[in-house]
Amino acid sequence: MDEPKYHLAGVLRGQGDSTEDFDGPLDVILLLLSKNKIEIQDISISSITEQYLAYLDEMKRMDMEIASEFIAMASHLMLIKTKMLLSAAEQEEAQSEMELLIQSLKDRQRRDALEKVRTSARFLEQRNELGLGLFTRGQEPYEKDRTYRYRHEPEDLTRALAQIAERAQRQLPPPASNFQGIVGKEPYPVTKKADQVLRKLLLRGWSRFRQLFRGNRSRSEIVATFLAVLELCRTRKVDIDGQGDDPEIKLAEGVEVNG
Amino acid sequence: MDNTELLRILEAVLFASGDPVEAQRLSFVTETDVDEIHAAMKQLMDRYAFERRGIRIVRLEDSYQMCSASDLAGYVTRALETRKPPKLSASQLESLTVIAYYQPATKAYVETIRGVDSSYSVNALLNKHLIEECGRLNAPGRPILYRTTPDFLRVFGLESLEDLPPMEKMSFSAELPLPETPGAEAEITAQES
Amino acid sequence: MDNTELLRILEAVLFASGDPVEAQRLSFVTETDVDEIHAAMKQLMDRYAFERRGIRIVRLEDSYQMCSASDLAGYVTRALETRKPPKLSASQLESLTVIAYYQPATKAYVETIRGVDSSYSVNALLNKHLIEECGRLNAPGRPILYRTTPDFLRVFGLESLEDLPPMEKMSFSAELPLPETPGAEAEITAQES
Repeated sequence: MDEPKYHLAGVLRGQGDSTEDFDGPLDVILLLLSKNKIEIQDISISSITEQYLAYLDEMKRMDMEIASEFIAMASHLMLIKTKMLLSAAEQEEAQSEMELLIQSLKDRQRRDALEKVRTSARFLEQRNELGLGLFTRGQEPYEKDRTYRYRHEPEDLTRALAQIAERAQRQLPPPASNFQGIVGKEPYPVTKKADQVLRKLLLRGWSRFRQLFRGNRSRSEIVATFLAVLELCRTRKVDIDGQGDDPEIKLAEGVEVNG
Repeated sequence: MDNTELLRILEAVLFASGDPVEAQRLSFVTETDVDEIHAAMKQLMDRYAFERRGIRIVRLEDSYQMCSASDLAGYVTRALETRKPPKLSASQLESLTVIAYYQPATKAYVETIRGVDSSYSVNALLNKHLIEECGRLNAPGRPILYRTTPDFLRVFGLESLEDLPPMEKMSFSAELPLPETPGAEAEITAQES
Repeated sequence: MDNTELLRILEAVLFASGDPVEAQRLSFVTETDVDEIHAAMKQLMDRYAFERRGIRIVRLEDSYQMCSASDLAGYVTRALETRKPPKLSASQLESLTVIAYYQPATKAYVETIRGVDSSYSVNALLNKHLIEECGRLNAPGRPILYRTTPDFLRVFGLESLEDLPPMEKMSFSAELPLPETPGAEAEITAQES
């Protein structure tokens, strides 16, 4: 005769389409876990089976009536434990039943927490009746106290004087060497740059504004590119579409690049 | 500073502030020990209650706030042409309860316990200043953590989060005494100290 | 309605309102004659005054308003001011220094010495009560003259302006064209005060 196959999920649902009937046994397992400070996730089948059976023994010893679902749960725990020791296929089955058990425990725990929350919510609702009648008021305008309360050293004054003197020294006109590289021969003629920009646009028909500056190696080249875009706008060779600092630059209709 | 003067100052400051004022701040302003501030505030609250004044003072954790007596709410709303704030919906109340008990808590946590999407109710609670952000959880996505505000305590007639009945032992036969009567207040304070 | 209850209601309504409330409105809300309202308010105001409360009630025409006692304004301000006032910035310190050494001095003079616009810093110093106006210079536009205040001495721990550290070796003092000689300025102030 084939060994009877119990699937936990099947049994849980077998009892009148509801897992409620198993609340008792699940509560016992949760209790045992919390006693040993074990997370549901870390549950070990052999130790929980052992503890569960011990718990049932204790109930028996105290002559308490044990409901059938407690017995059913015991046999399931033992079954899972047994399967864990058998072939790979059986182990896999046991594993998935284990996961179902864990899921049931979690659901049970969540339901339990929600129930408690709802009870507490009813308590708060009652208190709310009282609290809602307490009216508060806004802040009364008050005169600002502008007394300066920090302390300074007299030396702060001499330091400030030194600062002023130093700045006065620096007021001389800067030497011409400072301007080298800023004012000089323009290495990037705007017309040439405009041509390059148009060629870039011709490839795809449009470009992001910032993309046009990609590869620019110096400040003066960036300036030239910018001037080129302005010039192309003025002569209606390109259109600007969009706002912000990175609009789309589009080739105006009918524009062709020479050469 | 003599006691009468201290009580006057506390009264003036609480009145002018409108919002809850921390005992620490009252202590700084009056240059008085924090313990003495709490004692003086207790005295003031008792006096208000004993004289059945139209104003009362509530304690919210370590802060104090002045408000109108709740039994006069009807007159106040009529005079100011306002309404009592509406009661919370069942789902807002549920989300608020989860956050109150498990704080700091994420929205995901609220949803785990409630089993339903809670974005709407969490936002509503934020808008009503019953909860506030308090940092982020050190977990993937760094979700926002929420906690209850002093307004929450006031609106639910609680002096402190410790006044929330313990969850497991919750039973409605043993209700918290409402801090409306002076006797009851004394009892609560006695338990706390 | 009995008198005690009426007083409670008036107290609650005035408290919650913040703004002045017309006697007419109080009468409507409490369904009490306006004359009785005025009588009750008088009673409440007297009680507040007699008990030297931190809150007082003022009558404005036919309205009543609750406010904090004016003699406690200092405490209230300290309690409500949450932001730390800013310290002197470098440019404020510079302008203050110029005024301290060359007082009485105009804003234009400060700007000549510092070489930068100083309107903002001079205003900030006025707001902080570290400088004050002291007449006008007898020159086109009659610009305002400024001098340091006793607060300035206190902040820098000086007993008098003679305790200012000497400013010898300041190279710019000789170079800069001074718009007026200090002697002339002093003369003008003396004439005006």
